[in-house]
Amino acid sequence: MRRALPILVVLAGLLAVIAVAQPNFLAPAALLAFVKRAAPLVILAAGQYFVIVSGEYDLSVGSLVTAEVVVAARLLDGSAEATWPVLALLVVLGLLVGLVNGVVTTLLRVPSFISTLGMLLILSGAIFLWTGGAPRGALPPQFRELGRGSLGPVPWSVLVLVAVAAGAICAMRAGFGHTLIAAGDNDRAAALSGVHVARVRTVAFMVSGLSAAVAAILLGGFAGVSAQVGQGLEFQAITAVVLGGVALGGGRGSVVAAMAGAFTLEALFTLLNLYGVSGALEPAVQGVIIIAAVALGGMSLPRGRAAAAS
Amino acid sequence: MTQQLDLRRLPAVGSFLRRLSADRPARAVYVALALLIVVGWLLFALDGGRFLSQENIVGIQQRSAALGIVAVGQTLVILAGSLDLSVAYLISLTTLVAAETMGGADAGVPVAVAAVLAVSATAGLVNGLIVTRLRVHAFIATLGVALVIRGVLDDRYDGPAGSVPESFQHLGYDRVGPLPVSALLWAAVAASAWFLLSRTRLGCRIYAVGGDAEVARLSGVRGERVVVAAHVLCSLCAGIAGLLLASRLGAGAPTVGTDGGYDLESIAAVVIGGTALAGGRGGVAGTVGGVLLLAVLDSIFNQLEVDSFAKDVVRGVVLVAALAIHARRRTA
Amino acid sequence: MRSTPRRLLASAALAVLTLPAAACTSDRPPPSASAAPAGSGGPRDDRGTGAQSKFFVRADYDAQMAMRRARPSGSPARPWEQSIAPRLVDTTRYKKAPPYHVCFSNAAVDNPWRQVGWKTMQAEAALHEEIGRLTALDAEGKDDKQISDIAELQDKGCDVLIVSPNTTATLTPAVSAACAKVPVIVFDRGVRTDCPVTFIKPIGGYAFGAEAAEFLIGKVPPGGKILALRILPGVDVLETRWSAAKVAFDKSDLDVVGVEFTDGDAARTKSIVSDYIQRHGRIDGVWMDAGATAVAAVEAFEDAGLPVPPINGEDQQDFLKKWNDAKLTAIAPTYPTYQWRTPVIAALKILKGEPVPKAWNLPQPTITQENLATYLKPGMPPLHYALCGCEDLPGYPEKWGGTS
Amino acid sequence: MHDCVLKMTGITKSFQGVRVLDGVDLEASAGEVHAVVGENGAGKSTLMKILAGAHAPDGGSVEIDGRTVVFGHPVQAQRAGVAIMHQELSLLPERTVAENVFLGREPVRRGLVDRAAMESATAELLDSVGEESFGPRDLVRRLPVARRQVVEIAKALSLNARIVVMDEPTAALAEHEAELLHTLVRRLASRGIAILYVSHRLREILDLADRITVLKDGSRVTTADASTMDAPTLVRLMIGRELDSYYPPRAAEPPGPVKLSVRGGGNARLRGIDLDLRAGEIVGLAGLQGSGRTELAKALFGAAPFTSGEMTPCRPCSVREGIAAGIGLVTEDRKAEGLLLNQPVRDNALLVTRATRMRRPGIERLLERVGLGPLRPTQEVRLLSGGNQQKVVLARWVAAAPRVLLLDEPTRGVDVGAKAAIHELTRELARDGTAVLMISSELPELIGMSDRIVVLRDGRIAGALPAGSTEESVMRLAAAS
Repeated sequence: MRRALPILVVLAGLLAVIAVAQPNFLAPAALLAFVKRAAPLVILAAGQYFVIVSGEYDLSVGSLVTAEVVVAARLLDGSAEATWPVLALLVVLGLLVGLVNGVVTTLLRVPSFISTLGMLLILSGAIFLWTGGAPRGALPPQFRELGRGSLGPVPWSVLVLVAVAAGAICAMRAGFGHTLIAAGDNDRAAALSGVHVARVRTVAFMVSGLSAAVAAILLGGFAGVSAQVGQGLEFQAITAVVLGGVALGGGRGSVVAAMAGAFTLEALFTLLNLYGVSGALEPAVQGVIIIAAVALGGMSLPRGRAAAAS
Repeated sequence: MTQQLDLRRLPAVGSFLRRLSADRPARAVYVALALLIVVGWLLFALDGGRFLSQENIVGIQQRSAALGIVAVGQTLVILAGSLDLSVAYLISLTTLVAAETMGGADAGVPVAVAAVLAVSATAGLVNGLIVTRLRVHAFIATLGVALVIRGVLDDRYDGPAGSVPESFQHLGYDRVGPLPVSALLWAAVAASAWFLLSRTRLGCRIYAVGGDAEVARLSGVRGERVVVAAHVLCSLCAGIAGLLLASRLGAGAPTVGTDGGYDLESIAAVVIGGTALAGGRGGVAGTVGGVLLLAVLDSIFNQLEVDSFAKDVVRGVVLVAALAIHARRRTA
Repeated sequence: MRSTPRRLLASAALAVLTLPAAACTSDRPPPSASAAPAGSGGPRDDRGTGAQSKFFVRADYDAQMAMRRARPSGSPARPWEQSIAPRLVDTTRYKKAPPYHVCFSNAAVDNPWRQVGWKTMQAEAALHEEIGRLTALDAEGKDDKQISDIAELQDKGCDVLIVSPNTTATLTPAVSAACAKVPVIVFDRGVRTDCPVTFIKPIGGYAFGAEAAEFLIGKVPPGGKILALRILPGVDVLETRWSAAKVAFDKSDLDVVGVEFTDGDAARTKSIVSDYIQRHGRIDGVWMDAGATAVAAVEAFEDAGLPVPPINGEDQQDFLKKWNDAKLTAIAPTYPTYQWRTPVIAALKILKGEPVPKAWNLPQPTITQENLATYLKPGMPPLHYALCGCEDLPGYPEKWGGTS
Repeated sequence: MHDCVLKMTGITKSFQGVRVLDGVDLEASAGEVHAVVGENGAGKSTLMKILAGAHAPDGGSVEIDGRTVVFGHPVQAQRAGVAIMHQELSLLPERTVAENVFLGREPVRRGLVDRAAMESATAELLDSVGEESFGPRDLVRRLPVARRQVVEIAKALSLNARIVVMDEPTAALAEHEAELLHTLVRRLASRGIAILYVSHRLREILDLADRITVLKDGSRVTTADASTMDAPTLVRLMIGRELDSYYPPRAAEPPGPVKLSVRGGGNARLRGIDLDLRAGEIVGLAGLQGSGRTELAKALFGAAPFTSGEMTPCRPCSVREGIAAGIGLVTEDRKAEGLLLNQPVRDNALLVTRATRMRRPGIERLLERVGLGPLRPTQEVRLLSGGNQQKVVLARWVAAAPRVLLLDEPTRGVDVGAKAAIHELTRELARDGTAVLMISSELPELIGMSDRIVVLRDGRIAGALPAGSTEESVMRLAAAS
């Protein structure tokens, strides 16, 4: 929690500024709507965190999200019966993609930047090769309930997010989380202490794949089938994680901070939109803020360490 | 006596080639390229085309020139242990700067070239300073700069703008025999970079800083300056690619860089060419091979009219396979 | 330990940085692409539609407005062969004996519209025995690659070259060069040269935008709040749609409360619409420059528990189905995919020496409540375009991803 | 010998309040091989680093050719004619020999690097040291370690160095490779270069050096002509004290059952290792640097396993199998192979038990046990002192309650208090039935702690000595050739 403090302060500040511009923003309904909207990115950031803290990257999540949505639509084709099996299949697909990423990275020793970039290309190509270029079929209402519906006043996606967050925090507190961070901090030392470095990294990629599957289920549910659904999500997720103070290169930062980073990014989008910095200048402001945040975060590190990280 | 020593130690034959590929990893990519050309030749023959026809050879060169120039720049930053994700947006920006400054007039060309080089050098300087002075990881630093450039583009342009005079379009369309001017430009950029890396102090220091920043420091190399210089040179290459594209397109286009995927594709070409993503190992020869490999692959795809989605799958597999092979060769 | 206060300092600095960034940009004049300020306190001009697009060309606008009312020549059953006010040009100099080698430089197949169109064109080409070979190169959305592709195709022994340009301005030199060697047919987007033998397009973007805007003006009571959703700025075919709508809205009593870019992303569209509903209480009409995310916009109202106001979409099946199921007050102007059949037909005409229109303007039907049932095609994929004109082609519906 | 090139006077240096050098004098003449010897921690490396400009002295002065110099950066020392060959070689493996030799000072002609000049100069340098097995254009990566040292020497020569510092140059070399290096050193000296030669190999020092300076506990004991010295004298001067009495008492009972046993174990660096480790016994492993001590520990642990021979409880062990079988290893290089510097004490201490899903002890009690009781478990390890860092690493293995514990230089870079605590803990573990193998370069420590000493030389076991053997006897076994 202590490590997440700076980003939580920033997040609180942003939410306060939004509330100034739009007083009803802090009403429960509006706040829930905000959380619902942020949920997929927060979940992706949580998954990406596992990979980054172990010292790797996962660039394939965006195209994995698209692939998952398109697969679901084609398999379900608007009929409800197969909803649960298909949900299970999506989860398996996410895990499988993560497994391949992990094995290629750890056993074939391909840098993860490249292995997951290759996976990005392969997934986006293969999925449309299979569907003949554009998404086919449709997602039935039952499938979409998770992303669209709500339990009483609370959207399902918020509940899913809470479950994912709880799961991620538990995993990081459990032995797995500690060995993962150990592998990211000093893989040599970790290996000599009995950490199965290749295995925990592979599991981290699988967690990331799983998070992409969950995000895809929510995004597909929220807005239906689309070929663009996952576009650019990998960079957003990495940005969110880094914004949360998690160091690229591994071994530093908490999953709570990573998720707070994702909320912050989403709040930033909302704020920019609210103040009319829509479209055009939004990326520029975003770019400056990300660089500034990481630069400021780096200032509190000792010189040597930060230099090594660059 | 020195001459004798050299002769004794290195067979005279092949010494030039050996020096050209001071980066030995480049050999693998040329073997792959040769194999691919044979495969291409066979596939073309089966499909009723001629792989080694002048048109096809020109096509391969035309298609690879812009990517090739960017990839040469990317090689420099990667060798120095950094990375540049901002090249795609920078290319878009420079096509616009070029076309708008020229405004269709011949007189504008020198000014435009100067303006493009100034803009791109500035972008590189900013990248380099953020990476070295603010100590922001290159991935985030250049991604951030990319977003800033994108904001400028989105804010100022909503479509192709400016125009390039006829005279400047010679750059993009003319050719000397089977050699397009654009490919000659690429060759010149690659040769300069090769020259820089092998024959200048900066080149030696780029390898040193990327290979082991601490060793470089102990030898009196100022690592930060080297990284900044590499970023400036990389951005200049992006600027040159922007000029080339402007001459090809006849105008500036705000999406030409991102549509071309020059950021990730240039990195892919560099690493396929055997340059280590971590820096310090590899070189321009490998990158040229990597770009040609991708271009020949494209040419085969074109002949066979392969679905663009299948192309992506093949490219992804080639990328990962190439890196896995390089990793194996390293440890073997 | 020492790091904690510094981190706090850093966060505070970041927060400080964020505020002015937001504050100092809030009073900027809206960007040229006419994105109106969304904040209720922000400045705005009287209509909220911003400045007119620099893509707006009065003469073209007037011509398209006229064409909307014109009667196309030819059989209404085969709209892809119809043309509006054709001015025929002689093509006898291109006359050749079959078999023909038809070449096609395609900008991309990266969206469902182009997918449907490309399949339609392939099926059309397969209909004709005279066509010995169809060589197509996909530029993958890259101008530079398309330029190379066009150059490469000229040397493949093509008898005719069909080009669907990726962008207008930038492909002009390449097309001009090709004109010198082979008869060229351009469709969808144009080029800035009249060297192609024929330029095929539906009436165009102004007609699309005006059709939808006029529908909303008719259905939404005066003073009603309109939200305009656009995909992205800078694309000529989309800019014209909005600029025509702007002309119509500016003359009306409607209040355009926002013009937003969706990037064609359904989730973003839904979020934007939800934001506007929350901010303005209600939205009385939605104008869209493309139908891809229309369903997402509709769902935003449904999820907010509000009735769906008058809206326009396009001829994609998911929207038509939603329209039918939810009994929407809607309209769907189209940019018909059947135009992909026409270049092949034109190519054959040219190679046979038959005259073709210099500017081949195809009719551009609008789907309304009255004819909705004819275009609703259960069994076709959600992103299939109803006006593919492909129902009579071999392989339908399976080839287009549908089931019979 | 009268041409005094280097004169260091009254050099003083402290690190975090610990005085490492205390008024040390050192001088060297042109053409002289001047050996600097001393136990680990005597201050040799620090003295050399001050000379090379890597550290600034707190007091004293350095004169080169009669002029006082102050170095702020290693490059300044280089310019002044001081070249240092580090223990860890500072070469770029992916670059050619010539590029490495001239790194940072590439010869330039008309603005361009003059490769021909660079390569011919390198070729000449290599020639002048009689090196024929490789040329200036070979990649350093392709050279064996011994040859890489030649590159370092060539680099020193290219600097026109007046003074060359060699810090344990033969540590990683086999005997015949060391011979070659000696030839080279003599050749350099004959050119009028002053060579400061730091080594633990007494025989080589006596063979090679003209003068010998002995350091002990940060002070100079003596400087004398090598001809007046012999090995026993040298050892006595270096150690120069009675065996300290503060080592914990040895086990009263005879050792228990064999917990780990190797017969004929061998791999790339080791041959014919026969070794038994018994419950309750501390076995000291002695040997010069490069004799294969660390390699033996890693082979037993499974990090670089034996490729031949028999070993129980498992062969070849993987690390995880080794840990599961109750083997633990405290590595020599704490920072590179031991600690997770950015993680808190707790995560470091519990790493092994977490990684292998063993039952975890309470962190408070664990820290108490290794003498870190007052430490907060949430404190980041990189902020701790060397002694406490080492205790954290020990805690990691104590938590796993190993049957066999391998300690590789457990007290290197650790202050006196922590050292005693680590000794106490080690003995305690043995008393509780752990079989301990302890590697140390500090002979008094090794002798004080061990129930039995095994001496390693050139990858083989040279012999075993009983508890209470003299340092001379250990040295004789370790250094004999």
